[in-house]
Amino acid sequence: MAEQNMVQALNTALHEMFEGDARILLMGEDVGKNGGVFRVSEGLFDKFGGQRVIDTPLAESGIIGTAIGLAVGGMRPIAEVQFMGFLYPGLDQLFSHAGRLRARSVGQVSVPLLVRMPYGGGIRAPEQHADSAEAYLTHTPGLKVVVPSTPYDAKGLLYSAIEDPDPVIFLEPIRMYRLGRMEVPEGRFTVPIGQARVAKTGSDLTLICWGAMTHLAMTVAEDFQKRGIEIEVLDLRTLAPLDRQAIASSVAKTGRCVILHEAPRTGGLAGEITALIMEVAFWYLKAPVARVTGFDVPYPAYAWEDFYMPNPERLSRVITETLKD
Amino acid sequence: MAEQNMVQALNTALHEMFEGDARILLMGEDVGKNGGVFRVSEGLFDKFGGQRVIDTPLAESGIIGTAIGLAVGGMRPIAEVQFMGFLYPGLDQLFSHAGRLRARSVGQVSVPLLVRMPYGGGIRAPEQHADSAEAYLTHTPGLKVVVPSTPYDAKGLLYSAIEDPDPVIFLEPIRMYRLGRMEVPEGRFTVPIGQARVAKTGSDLTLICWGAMTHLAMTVAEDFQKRGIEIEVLDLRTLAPLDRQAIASSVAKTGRCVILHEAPRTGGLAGEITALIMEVAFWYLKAPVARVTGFDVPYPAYAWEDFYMPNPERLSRVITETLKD
Amino acid sequence: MQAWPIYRVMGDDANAPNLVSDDLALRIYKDMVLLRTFDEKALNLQRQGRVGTFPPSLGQEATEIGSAYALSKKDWLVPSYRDHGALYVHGVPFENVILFAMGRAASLAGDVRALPSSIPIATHLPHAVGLAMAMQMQGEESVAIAYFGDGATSEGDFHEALNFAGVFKAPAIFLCQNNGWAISVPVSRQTASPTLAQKAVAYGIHGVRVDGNDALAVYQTVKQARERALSKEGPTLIESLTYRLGPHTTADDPTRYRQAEDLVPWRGEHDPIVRLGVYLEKQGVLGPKDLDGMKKDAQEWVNQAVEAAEAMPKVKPIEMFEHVYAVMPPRLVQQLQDLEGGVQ
Amino acid sequence: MQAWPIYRVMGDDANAPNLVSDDLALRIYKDMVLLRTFDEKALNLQRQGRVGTFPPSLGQEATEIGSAYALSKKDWLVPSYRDHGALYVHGVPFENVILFAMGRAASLAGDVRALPSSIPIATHLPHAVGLAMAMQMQGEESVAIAYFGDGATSEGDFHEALNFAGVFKAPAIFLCQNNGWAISVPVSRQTASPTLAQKAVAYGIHGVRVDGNDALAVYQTVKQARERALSKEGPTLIESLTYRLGPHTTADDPTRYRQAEDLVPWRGEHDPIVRLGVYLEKQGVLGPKDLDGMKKDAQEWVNQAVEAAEAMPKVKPIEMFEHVYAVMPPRLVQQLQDLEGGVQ
Ligand SMILES: Cc1ncc(C[n+]2csc(CCOP(=O)(O)OP(=O)(O)O)c2C)c(N)n1
Ligand SMILES: Cc1ncc(C[n+]2csc(CCOP(=O)(O)OP(=O)(O)O)c2C)c(N)n1
Ligand SMILES: [Mg+2]
Ligand SMILES: [Mg+2]
Repeated sequence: MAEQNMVQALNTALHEMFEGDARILLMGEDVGKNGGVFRVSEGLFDKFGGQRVIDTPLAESGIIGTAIGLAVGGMRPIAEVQFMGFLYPGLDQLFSHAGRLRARSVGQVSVPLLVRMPYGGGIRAPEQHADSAEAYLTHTPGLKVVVPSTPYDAKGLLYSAIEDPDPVIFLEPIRMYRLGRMEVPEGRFTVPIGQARVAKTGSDLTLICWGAMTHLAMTVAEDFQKRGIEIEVLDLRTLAPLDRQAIASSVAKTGRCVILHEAPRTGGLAGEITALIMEVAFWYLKAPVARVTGFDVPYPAYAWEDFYMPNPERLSRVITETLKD
Repeated sequence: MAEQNMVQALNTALHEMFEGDARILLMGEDVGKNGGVFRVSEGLFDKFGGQRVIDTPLAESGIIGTAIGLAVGGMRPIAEVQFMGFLYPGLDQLFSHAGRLRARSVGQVSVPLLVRMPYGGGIRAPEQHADSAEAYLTHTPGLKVVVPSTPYDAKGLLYSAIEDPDPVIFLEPIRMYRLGRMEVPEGRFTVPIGQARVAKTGSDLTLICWGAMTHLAMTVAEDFQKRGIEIEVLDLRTLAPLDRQAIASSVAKTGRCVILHEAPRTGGLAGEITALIMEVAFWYLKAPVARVTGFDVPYPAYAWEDFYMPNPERLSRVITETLKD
Repeated sequence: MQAWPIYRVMGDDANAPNLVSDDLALRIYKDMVLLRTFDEKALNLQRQGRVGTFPPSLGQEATEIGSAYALSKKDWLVPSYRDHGALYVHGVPFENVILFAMGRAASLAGDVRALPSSIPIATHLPHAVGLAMAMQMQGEESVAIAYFGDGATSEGDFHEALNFAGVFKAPAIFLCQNNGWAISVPVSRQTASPTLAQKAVAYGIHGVRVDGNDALAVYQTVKQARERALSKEGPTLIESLTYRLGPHTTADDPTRYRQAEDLVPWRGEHDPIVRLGVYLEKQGVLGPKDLDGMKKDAQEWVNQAVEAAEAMPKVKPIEMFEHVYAVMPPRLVQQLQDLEGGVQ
Repeated sequence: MQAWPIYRVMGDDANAPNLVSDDLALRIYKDMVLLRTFDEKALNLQRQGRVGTFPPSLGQEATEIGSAYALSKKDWLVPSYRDHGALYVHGVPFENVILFAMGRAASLAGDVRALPSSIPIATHLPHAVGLAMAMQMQGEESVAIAYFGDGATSEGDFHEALNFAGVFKAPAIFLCQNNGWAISVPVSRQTASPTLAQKAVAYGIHGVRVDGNDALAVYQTVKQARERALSKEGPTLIESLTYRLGPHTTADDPTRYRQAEDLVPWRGEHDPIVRLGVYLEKQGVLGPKDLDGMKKDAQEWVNQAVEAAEAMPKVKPIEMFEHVYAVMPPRLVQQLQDLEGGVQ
């Protein structure tokens, strides 16, 4: 078993999948010869050719819309959007079609579509290259949304996603692409869609996170650990459908909860999770559920990035307050 | 003072505004000769001509994008989107540009843009004509979002919106267009953006709603009234920015809260409001905040509409449960 | 500038029979009559409150039926909301169309290779490109055809789809029904280009104009486009020149934006059913009373479809939940309970 | 098919001086040298970690500078991320461009009529249409010009913008810099249409091709498009044929997808600075040593801009909040406090 970072784990998974299923193809901007701007598709073009690793014209609605047609027509397309901030011109295809075709056809049409994209901040990218727009997707019926935070989960979730009969949006935290390596098994294995992961057990407070924020959550949780405070870190891994059970049982146990995300606060997924906790664990709460998030501003130019992104200091402060009550 | 329904109030407001400010123009699909598919712009074309009441080609991104340019260039464009479900091809213009241009230009560029559209269900419209997609917008920094539920508020908010220096999305609940008339003053008056309205005072439970749901909320609240239960109905009117103060003080008073919306439950605005209540009124809560909403399914074909839409029975049941604890 | 002539068959009596057999022409004619009958019935039902908003294809029967006859059942049909005529020919029962208008089912195409009718304009065109590519990749002798209107040519998805189709030489047909109007907006206001067919130039693909009220010309044009596509010559954009005789939908009042006299020629000698009827009479295969018989048959058939649709059992809440995902996730199970009055 | 010839000025020595005065040509040349110097400096700074990701316009100086010289200061410039050259000529100080690359400010155009550089491809084209219409409505003698690349022509917004411009006869100029590449994708893969200029046919608007490495031809073409626009003849799509000499941005490694030898002619006799230099020498207005002097001046100037930018005070949290809305709403005031360590 090899130690891999997330890019390597994804790349290996793609190579294996392409070997195993001739219906699978990858399409997007610069995914072919260039291997993708983050090199996730490195080597695929040389090995499987331009019929299966397709450099498309520069048009997100065209990419996703064509992929929908390919999926309905019997292929297993993986559509890559170059950055999440450039998904917006293609959102209509997800909102109006990918998420609705099964329901509108009374179950007759399946759209086994996988849409991959890098998302989130933290690498001093140019403007509009660091959006964390998952809440637009998790509010959309008919879609599934997954976010790995480790190389292992990245590979396992990618296998689940490609095998899923419904459209899955696969968000890849840019900050985690090359941050940290771990052992990732060769060959097929799956991480089920819809199951959160307890990244660290604890009994004093539940810290809910996903993507690159899991890294921050673990750092801060270990810090509190040193001071004898046991924080349970719940890495959601799937944002739609949420793992209601995992959230309920952790918060019922700890009675305290902080939710952490990069996206702007208002309307971010923390709100939904808070409402869910209201429904399933209100009577266990010893303190209000709190959130640490990006701010309600457009993701700023990178000189302000450190101000925008949740950091250990902000997170620790809110955890400390939540522990007080 | 005349009794008007919402269409008439909006139409009168537009006529008055066009008289008063030569920079104002209306653009969209079928807004000219046809007067808009709901007749909101009736008579404007004949009176002010095709230079100010502009039938555009059928392209939502083009409509909003062109309107952004017009706004920056010194005009006061009102862009109409024919139904909210057809906003999606134009969302990118709101997400990437309308909401960001001021911030990206360090305050040098203003986008005084008003985007109007009918939204929501309840009139047996064809598929995809009844979406209630406000949560996509309220999560987007830089936008303001308003929703009148009465003819008076419709006119007053439209005046505020057209005078606002920032992009305002103006959602018109289709179901309310011709449901109910009331006295609406002639001439300019404003309903401030950012202020909720207490549609009915009460001390037992706060019922938060907007748009056509206000109508349902009032019916049910009056019903409870007869049984001696005082429900406070808070019609938000502005969804972004939320009236934090009004929500906080009502929930602090009643200790119980139900949130009502048409949009799908998961990721709908009720989640955000719940999180806000956590922040501002947790210690006052006598029961978990509950929500009555549309379901996590694509808005169905109209034979199922009555199942989808919140109804008095569902709402009453949840209110009763919330009052129990 | 390139010229963009309008292709016609029926103007040229000598030519037509060589292209389309009398038998086929007669079948096309019958289905055109059936479609007209169906639309008129649906308009009536709508007035009676028995169906919801309905978009008739009155005046567009030649394009609807003629085009669909040129397809193989293995082709993918990617329709817009006004294309129940083409869907019917492709195999979708009229009963399902009635159900659709009753707000009963988004689309019940059954085994027929057809997508649910797209409501958002032009957004289905990329699906046709993907389907066409999928057919080619799997070595099938099939094409994909998208139906859409003149208004649809303004949407970004029209552009992206045709450009993709050009780059990938997808075996796709883009059938634009230029019926003169996008609700109240005339095509002259939709674009400054004098024809819609010339938009093909932007994508380096084949573009043609056809008389859309000449069923045989439409049939022939789609057939040729299909052959081009299958012989790897790439996609075709067809501008089919027709006219919307009725309202946009039953919710529309066309007197607000067009004159009654505009319709006169289209209801008369330009009417696609009149034109094909005259031709078939000249060919000697249609007698003066045949049309009456056809109309009667059509009416009966349509009535049966309506009865069948109205006899369907009542809709049930679960139907709203069970096809959102292949497997109903726990939260939808719970929401169904919630709706049915169980715990929330 | 219509022919789409490439317009050139400098190939035809007899013609050029009549079109562009030596004085103007010399000023254009100087600014091209300055732009090249700036880009090389910025690439260096990026390697040293002093600026972030940077998109150089190496090789595109003739189009950047030549086009902007044809504008009036009253025109609206709607740029993409690679257009600091044109922005500079239009009045934006280089210092601001450096700040941009330092992640310091999205756009500081000051009083200059320019929008912030659009990062999402092609999505700024409709803004140019709206600005052009606004100018016309207000009776200003101004046009709006959008800058974008070959890749941008594939996006739906390109289509919608050009179609709107055609229908409304907006005084807009669409300047497409066909530099051969959209990151790694060659233009031949971007569209099946042999030229980009012919896409104008789809909108019934004027389309032209120009040698984008011939600064005088670019100047002349934009000037004519501007005159057309102002005399209400409608918008123009200009395809300016140039070549991206450098990487897409400093984050890109072009050796993955193109051969070093592809660049040879473009770095040599096709280089826009070389070409205008040869011309000016022939005209007798540029001596053999003048270029060295210009380069030295340019370097000094650029260094000063960099120093000024680096001497700016540190960024402050409030700057992230204060320009989201005209008036900072309570929740942003509160979030600022939260960031600064106050209560949440
Ligand atoms: C994206 C989108 N925008 C707007 C609408 C509303 N709408 C429905 S039909 C129509 C006009 C369509 O005209 P055309 O494409 O010519 O087709 P036709 O109705 O004439 O067959 C409009 C504007 C829609 N359905 N989808
Ligand atoms: C909507 C959108 N999709 C994708 C990208 C990522 N991206 C940035 S530049 C680029 C290529 C642009 O090529 P072209 O339009 O030819 O301009 P050039 O860079 O050559 O000047 C891509 C795909 C983006 N910025 N915006
Ligand atoms: Mg039409
Ligand atoms: Mg390029």
